[in-house]
Amino acid sequence: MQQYSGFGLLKHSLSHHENWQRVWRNPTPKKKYDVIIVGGGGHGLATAYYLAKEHNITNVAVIEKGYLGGGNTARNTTIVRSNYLWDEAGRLYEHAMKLWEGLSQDLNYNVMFSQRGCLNLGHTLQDMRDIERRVNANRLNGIDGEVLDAKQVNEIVPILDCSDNARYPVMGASWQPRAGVARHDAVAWGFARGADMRGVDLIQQTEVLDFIIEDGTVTGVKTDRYGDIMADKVGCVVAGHSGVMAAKAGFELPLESHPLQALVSEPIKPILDTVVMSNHVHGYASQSDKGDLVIGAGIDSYLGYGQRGSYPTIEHTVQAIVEMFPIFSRVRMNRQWGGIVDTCPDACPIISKTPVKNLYFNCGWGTGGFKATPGSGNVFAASLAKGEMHEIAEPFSMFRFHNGALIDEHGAAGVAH
Amino acid sequence: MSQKNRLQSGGRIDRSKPLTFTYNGKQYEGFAGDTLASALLANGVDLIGRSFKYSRPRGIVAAGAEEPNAIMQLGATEATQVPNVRATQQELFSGLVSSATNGWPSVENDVMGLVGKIGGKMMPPGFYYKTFMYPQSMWETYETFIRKAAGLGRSPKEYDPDIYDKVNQHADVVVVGAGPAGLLAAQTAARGGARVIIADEQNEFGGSLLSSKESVDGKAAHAWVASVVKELEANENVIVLPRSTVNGYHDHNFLTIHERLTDHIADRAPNGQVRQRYHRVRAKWVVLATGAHERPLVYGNNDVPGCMVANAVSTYINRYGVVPGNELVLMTTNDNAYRTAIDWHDAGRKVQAIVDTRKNPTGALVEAARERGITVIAGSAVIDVQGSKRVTGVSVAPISEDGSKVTGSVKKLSADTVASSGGWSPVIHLSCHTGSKPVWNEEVLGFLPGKTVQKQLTAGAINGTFNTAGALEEGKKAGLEALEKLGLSAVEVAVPATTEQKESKPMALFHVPHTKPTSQAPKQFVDYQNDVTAAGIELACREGFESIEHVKRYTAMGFGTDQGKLGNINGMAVAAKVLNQSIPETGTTIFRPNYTPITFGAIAGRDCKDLFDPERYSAMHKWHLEHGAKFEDVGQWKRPWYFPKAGESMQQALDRECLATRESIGILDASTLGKIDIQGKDAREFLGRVYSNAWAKLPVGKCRYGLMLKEDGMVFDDGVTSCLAENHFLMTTTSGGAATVLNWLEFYHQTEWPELEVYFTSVTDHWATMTISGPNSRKLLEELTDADVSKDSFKFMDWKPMTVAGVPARVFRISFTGELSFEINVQANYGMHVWEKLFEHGEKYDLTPYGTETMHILRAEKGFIIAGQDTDGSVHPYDLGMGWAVSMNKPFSFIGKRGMQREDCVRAERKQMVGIKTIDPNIVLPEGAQGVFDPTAPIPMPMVGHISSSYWSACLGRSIALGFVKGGLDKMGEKVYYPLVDGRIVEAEICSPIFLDPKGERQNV
Amino acid sequence: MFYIYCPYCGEHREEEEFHNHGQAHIERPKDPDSCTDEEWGNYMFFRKNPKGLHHEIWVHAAGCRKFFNVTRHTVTYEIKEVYKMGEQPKVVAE
Amino acid sequence: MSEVKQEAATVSYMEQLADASIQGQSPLFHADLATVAKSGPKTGGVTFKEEALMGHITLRLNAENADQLKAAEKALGVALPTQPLTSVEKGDVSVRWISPDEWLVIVPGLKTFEVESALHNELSGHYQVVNVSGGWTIYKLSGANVLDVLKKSTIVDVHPSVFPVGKVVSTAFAKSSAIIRRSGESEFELVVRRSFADYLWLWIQDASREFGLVVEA
Repeated sequence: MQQYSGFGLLKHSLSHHENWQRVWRNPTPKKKYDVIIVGGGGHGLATAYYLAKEHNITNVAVIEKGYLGGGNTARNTTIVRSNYLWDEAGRLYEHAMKLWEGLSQDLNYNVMFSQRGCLNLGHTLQDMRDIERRVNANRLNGIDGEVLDAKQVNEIVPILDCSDNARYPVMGASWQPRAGVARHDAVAWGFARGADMRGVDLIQQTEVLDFIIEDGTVTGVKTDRYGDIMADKVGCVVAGHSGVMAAKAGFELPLESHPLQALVSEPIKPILDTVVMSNHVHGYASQSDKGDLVIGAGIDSYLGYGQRGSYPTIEHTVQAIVEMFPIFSRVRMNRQWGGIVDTCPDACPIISKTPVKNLYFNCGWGTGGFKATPGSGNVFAASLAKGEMHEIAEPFSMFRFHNGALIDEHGAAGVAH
Repeated sequence: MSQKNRLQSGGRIDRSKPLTFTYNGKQYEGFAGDTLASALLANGVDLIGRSFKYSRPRGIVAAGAEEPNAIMQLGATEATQVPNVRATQQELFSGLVSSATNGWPSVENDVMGLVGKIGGKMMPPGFYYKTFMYPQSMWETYETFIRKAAGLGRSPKEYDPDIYDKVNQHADVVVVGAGPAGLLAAQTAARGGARVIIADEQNEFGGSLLSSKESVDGKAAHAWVASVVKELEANENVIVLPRSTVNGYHDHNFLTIHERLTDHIADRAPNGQVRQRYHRVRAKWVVLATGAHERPLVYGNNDVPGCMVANAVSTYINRYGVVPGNELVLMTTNDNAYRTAIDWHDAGRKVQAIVDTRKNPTGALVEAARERGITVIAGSAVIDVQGSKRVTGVSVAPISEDGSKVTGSVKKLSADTVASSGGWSPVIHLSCHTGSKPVWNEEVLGFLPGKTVQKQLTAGAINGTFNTAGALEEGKKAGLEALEKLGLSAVEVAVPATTEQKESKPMALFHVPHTKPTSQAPKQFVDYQNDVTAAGIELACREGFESIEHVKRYTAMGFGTDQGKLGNINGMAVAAKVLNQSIPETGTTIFRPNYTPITFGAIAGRDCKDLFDPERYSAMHKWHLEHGAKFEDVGQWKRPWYFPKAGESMQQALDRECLATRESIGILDASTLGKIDIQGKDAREFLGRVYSNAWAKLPVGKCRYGLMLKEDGMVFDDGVTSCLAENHFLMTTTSGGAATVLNWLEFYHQTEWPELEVYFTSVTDHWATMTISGPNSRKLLEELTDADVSKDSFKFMDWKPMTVAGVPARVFRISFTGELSFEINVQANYGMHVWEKLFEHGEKYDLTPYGTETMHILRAEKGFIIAGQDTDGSVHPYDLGMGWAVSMNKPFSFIGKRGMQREDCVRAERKQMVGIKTIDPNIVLPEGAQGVFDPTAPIPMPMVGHISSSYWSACLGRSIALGFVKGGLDKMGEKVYYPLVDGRIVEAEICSPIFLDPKGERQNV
Repeated sequence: MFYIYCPYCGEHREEEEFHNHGQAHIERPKDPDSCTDEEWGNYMFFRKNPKGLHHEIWVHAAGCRKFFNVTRHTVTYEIKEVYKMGEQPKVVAE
Repeated sequence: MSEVKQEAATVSYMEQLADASIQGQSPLFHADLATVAKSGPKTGGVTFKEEALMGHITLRLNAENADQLKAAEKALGVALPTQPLTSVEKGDVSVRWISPDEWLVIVPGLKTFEVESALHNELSGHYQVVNVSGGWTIYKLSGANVLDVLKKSTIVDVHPSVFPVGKVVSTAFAKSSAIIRRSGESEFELVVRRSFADYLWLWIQDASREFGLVVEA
């Protein structure tokens, strides 16, 4: 096994980098696995990694129809935070945050997790009530957080327009110092490498066409390249395509897949050192280590698998960015793109058993998927390994949409009186 | 300084208009018609930047949108700084101030360059991922250094003084690109009567013809262009947009065009003009005539200044009258690029040799070169170049016929310029934007637009038709096809004659072999801006990054501001070679908008600053302004928040407003409440279905409060609805919820219950609503009306039509404060009149205006909820202790009934709304504080519910709060604790949410 | 940005005038009170979410305020047909 | 006609105008257009005028019910335009098609109650008549550059080939909305909501700036 280090780089540079080993193999699948993970994105790869590492289950295949980490992992704005309101969600995302904090070392792969802090701005009295409520809940749940006033916000981000002239002046913010960003592709690659090292087969460019289900129990999957591959358990982690896969297994999910767009500016010299998010004005921005302003746009209202959304969504976002950061008016937008997010009615994920025995789904992350990657994989792996849902995953059953135990993370709607 | 590379004549520059500009603090001169790049080259400036990762000296490579290196900082003042301007696309103007974006202390003497030289070896692709991990605590320090190297140009630090604009366009045909194909397409479509928009990113129309020596229609190419442009401009159905980049092609034939109106005049738009305009265009048909970009070849040290794309060299000579060097070596895989050597030679400078990678080049252009005495070295390639800040010589070696290896000895030639051509890549970016997958064409040696669902036509080089005659022909064809699809009749357009030589077959070569293996050869750059080399791509593939998307992401190829216009195909070719597969097997390149970067300001347009979002005003807004109101944003409304008097703090103002209302009389502008006029014989039935309570028996003249639920049983809005007549109701909603509620009613009516005879019309804006509240409110009203408003004839929850201050009004005796209250509604045009009359007469009662904050306090004292503040989409009426507002035995299963009976909604220990009294009456809990039963429990400490409303009650002389507590309704009198952010733990008692006048006697007087 | 034909206004209008209301043809159960939690949950939340043809409701919010149905391909975003409330689609997935 | 009376009793409506001594304030009253008109430029590419204090009545009925159409025509003196996106104008009454079952009737302010009453008196069955005069105002835009201003503000195609005189569309206008009617070759009427009136006035001033804005009082 090839360990990565600065010394290794030096050594390899002497041999013109000709002797680096493959990061992962390109195996032909076996006939049968203990566990098949459908979907080789961040969450699927993390699941495989933790199955191998923490549960010693290495007879595992990850089947990916495209390339590893090519879905939403490749398309998000890389924000990592855990300041969610409800106990259940806070626990899940904080579990992820703790894993993020040692992830580069654990994986021996630098995922460039940068804890530069995240501001969630408040522009109305109700925003501030919600912020206070969330931060209080976070602190009692052991999640770091502070409530800042406008002046404190401006000290952290001097380029933010915190004046009274703004249409919706900044009244304050919640501040999670441990939040930040990570190098999204590296997360997928790091988990993939870690899983592969431990014997997991990563099967790329192979589409799962259907599940093999006998007497209500899943026994394997049908693939386009390798035919039937059998498994004791199947975990489906396909984000935007979860609804499509569920239909193959014969059930519906409380999901809709929508386009979620993002954009980046041209690279500019470092000027924004933290993550700034505003739900009210609808702008989310951070600056990458390369210098791009990374900006998240809103979810389009319609169902869409096209990895592109409507232009007005981008316009509104850019208006918000110029409103928040008037100095960026002359900076230029380089590129925009879209992902497919599977959104749940309560803006929380589904990590769940399904009506089909031994078939598990991990989906519905909406806009919150990337930040949860290690935590999601970790609890999903534990659930698959034991056949019982991990206690952190338990509340996220799909059946909560029957009994009513929703975990509504939309937050309070705008004040109405 | 003289323009040493400027020709005495020729080109499209105006030598009578010299312009001075500065680059890196030094003054230079150019001419009108120059780009910043051509002017720099004219002045012999070789070095225009340092590369991102290795800090290698870089020069200008191309002449258009594909330029990766010449990325400048522009701007004479702080506020007008523009980062990352592509010098090849920036027109020169007098006083232009530019500088290189990288290099410290200067681009000439860059310290990082040394680091790049030494450290470069240790920085293969992905090196970040392999290091800086240990110890964990050091990452932040490492990152600080990594971050220092980030970025190209810098953002201005002051606000933009310019304005931007947006315009919506509709066209029958949008033609993208005004080269030969585009011009003929536009001409044809326009003659056929179509509404046409033709846009081109350059300052002049003509595309390739602008630097062409061909004749078209028997005249100089540019003269033919001018005649077509004139015809188009004269046609009122045609919009001609130069300096306008079609940067995005979106669904259903929607395009965005970025027009630069003043960027070529000054760095600040003169006289308040619009700097840039954004066109949002809906096209019936789109003709993509976007041309092609020449591909440079990938060879050793191909980034040394002086290495250029062949066609760019010709463009500088023919269009700008600039020869960017003295001794040229041209390397080509095709005939086309021979023109560059010929142009160079004809400009009077020396062509050392044409190095043709093909064994036996033949053809008219080859002959033309040979006739000029230019040496053609066939079957060979430039495998690397010498020099650091400028090319000093090249190494030429014979290569195998398939281009895979060097087959003979290396010969050195002296040269200061290397032009290379590996063929042309069609500009298919826009076609890709809509999700269409490009298709590799072996003959074109490039990707062509793939299948599309858009109404899209293509013409010219985008189809791999690289000659002018072909482009013109296809342009006409596209124009005719568009006319046919539009149902317009065809027109006769003659395709002008051209003078062109036939070309022989090009060779498929992308990556030039070297005597050493790629990993050991001098760096062969594929993507200049991100320092991606052929060796880097090979390494990525070797490590298992085999998908082209992996290669791109691992090496950052194509992620620069040029988005891989020059490099992507070469990179794919390198990957394909390593992986031993074809280019199409390796993958396609998917381009996303924007084609070239767009100013944020232009995308925002006028929807910023004052116009970012509408401010909605009531009819009395001016009064509020004049009386010093502080405003609260409620949705888009500006509502008075409170009315401080001089020297008053907010709390003092609130105390005064509250006491005045409870003791005498206060007045609230309630106009923002949503109001819906509902008529129809089934109105009553409809109300019964959308509200949780009963409406069947509400008599005419009465009002009733209602809760509106979603199907899941959770409260989403509330308000009072009044029965105006048997089939006529007036519904009020929350201010923020008005639109949502109307939409909700229409949705259920139109999609579920169309059989119900009921109509809804919003009257929110029609009525001005003012609420007078307090013990003296009846007296005040009596002064202004003849109607009998006495206790017995105008009861609580009655409404009456009457005249108030001479204005016909509907007055509702409803109360949100718990006091005797009257809600006066008048046609909004009279709002100000009645408001002012009330103050005239109310002075003796000390009539006090109050805003939303006092309204909140007064209602909280009464335990009334605010939907959206005390509800969050997760509480049903029983959670709120408002079971009285639910009628479970209505015949129709109203919206929300089934939902609130689900398992989780009926369990014990749900969080329920109660009153909260702090033990210390002086402590006002923060709204959002979280309650716990055991404040000594370890973290995570179990929480039992939050405070949703909390105020200082001047009337009660203590703090009050509404909040949620698990099982709270059964825990009256029990303790709950609030550990606050500041470390305090506030002890409180659970109580009834009604703090004042529990029997409701004050409103019933 | 979509260009949507409003069957009531009789012309194409820009997406900015419309709002999407999700999957069409979900009928509110006739007798909610006799639904199980599962049936009620399915009605409220569970959706087909197809990759391909989707029948969905749009409302011409800034125009005539009428709701109508659209059959749209969720990958290409092509609108195959537009039909009024109460009508059935002609274009259906095979 | 006892049936008609019975129907009328099921809804409540009233004269909402005060006597003439009390001057109503239109939504743009605060902008003091008279002064702006006096001091501002007299020539320019765009002319703006607020048609203030008109009577606006929303009428809802079933366009397939011939009796209702006839009744409405009788009350209004002009037949309702039943073709989508059209309007009619006769004397001082104009009617805009809003939706298949909705029209906006505009009359002189003083006539509002009279017309409202006439509609109630004539109509029977399921219909709705609502006086919405306080909630709307009318902006008249005209001049050589009126199309340029509209193109900045609205996403509908205003080209004469698809937007002839008399056409009406309800649509988004800047970040608000408007009912746009082409009232002449280079003249448009925007019916806008009161609470957005100030914003739209700001918007129009801004959008017209480059062409020169003439304000008429």
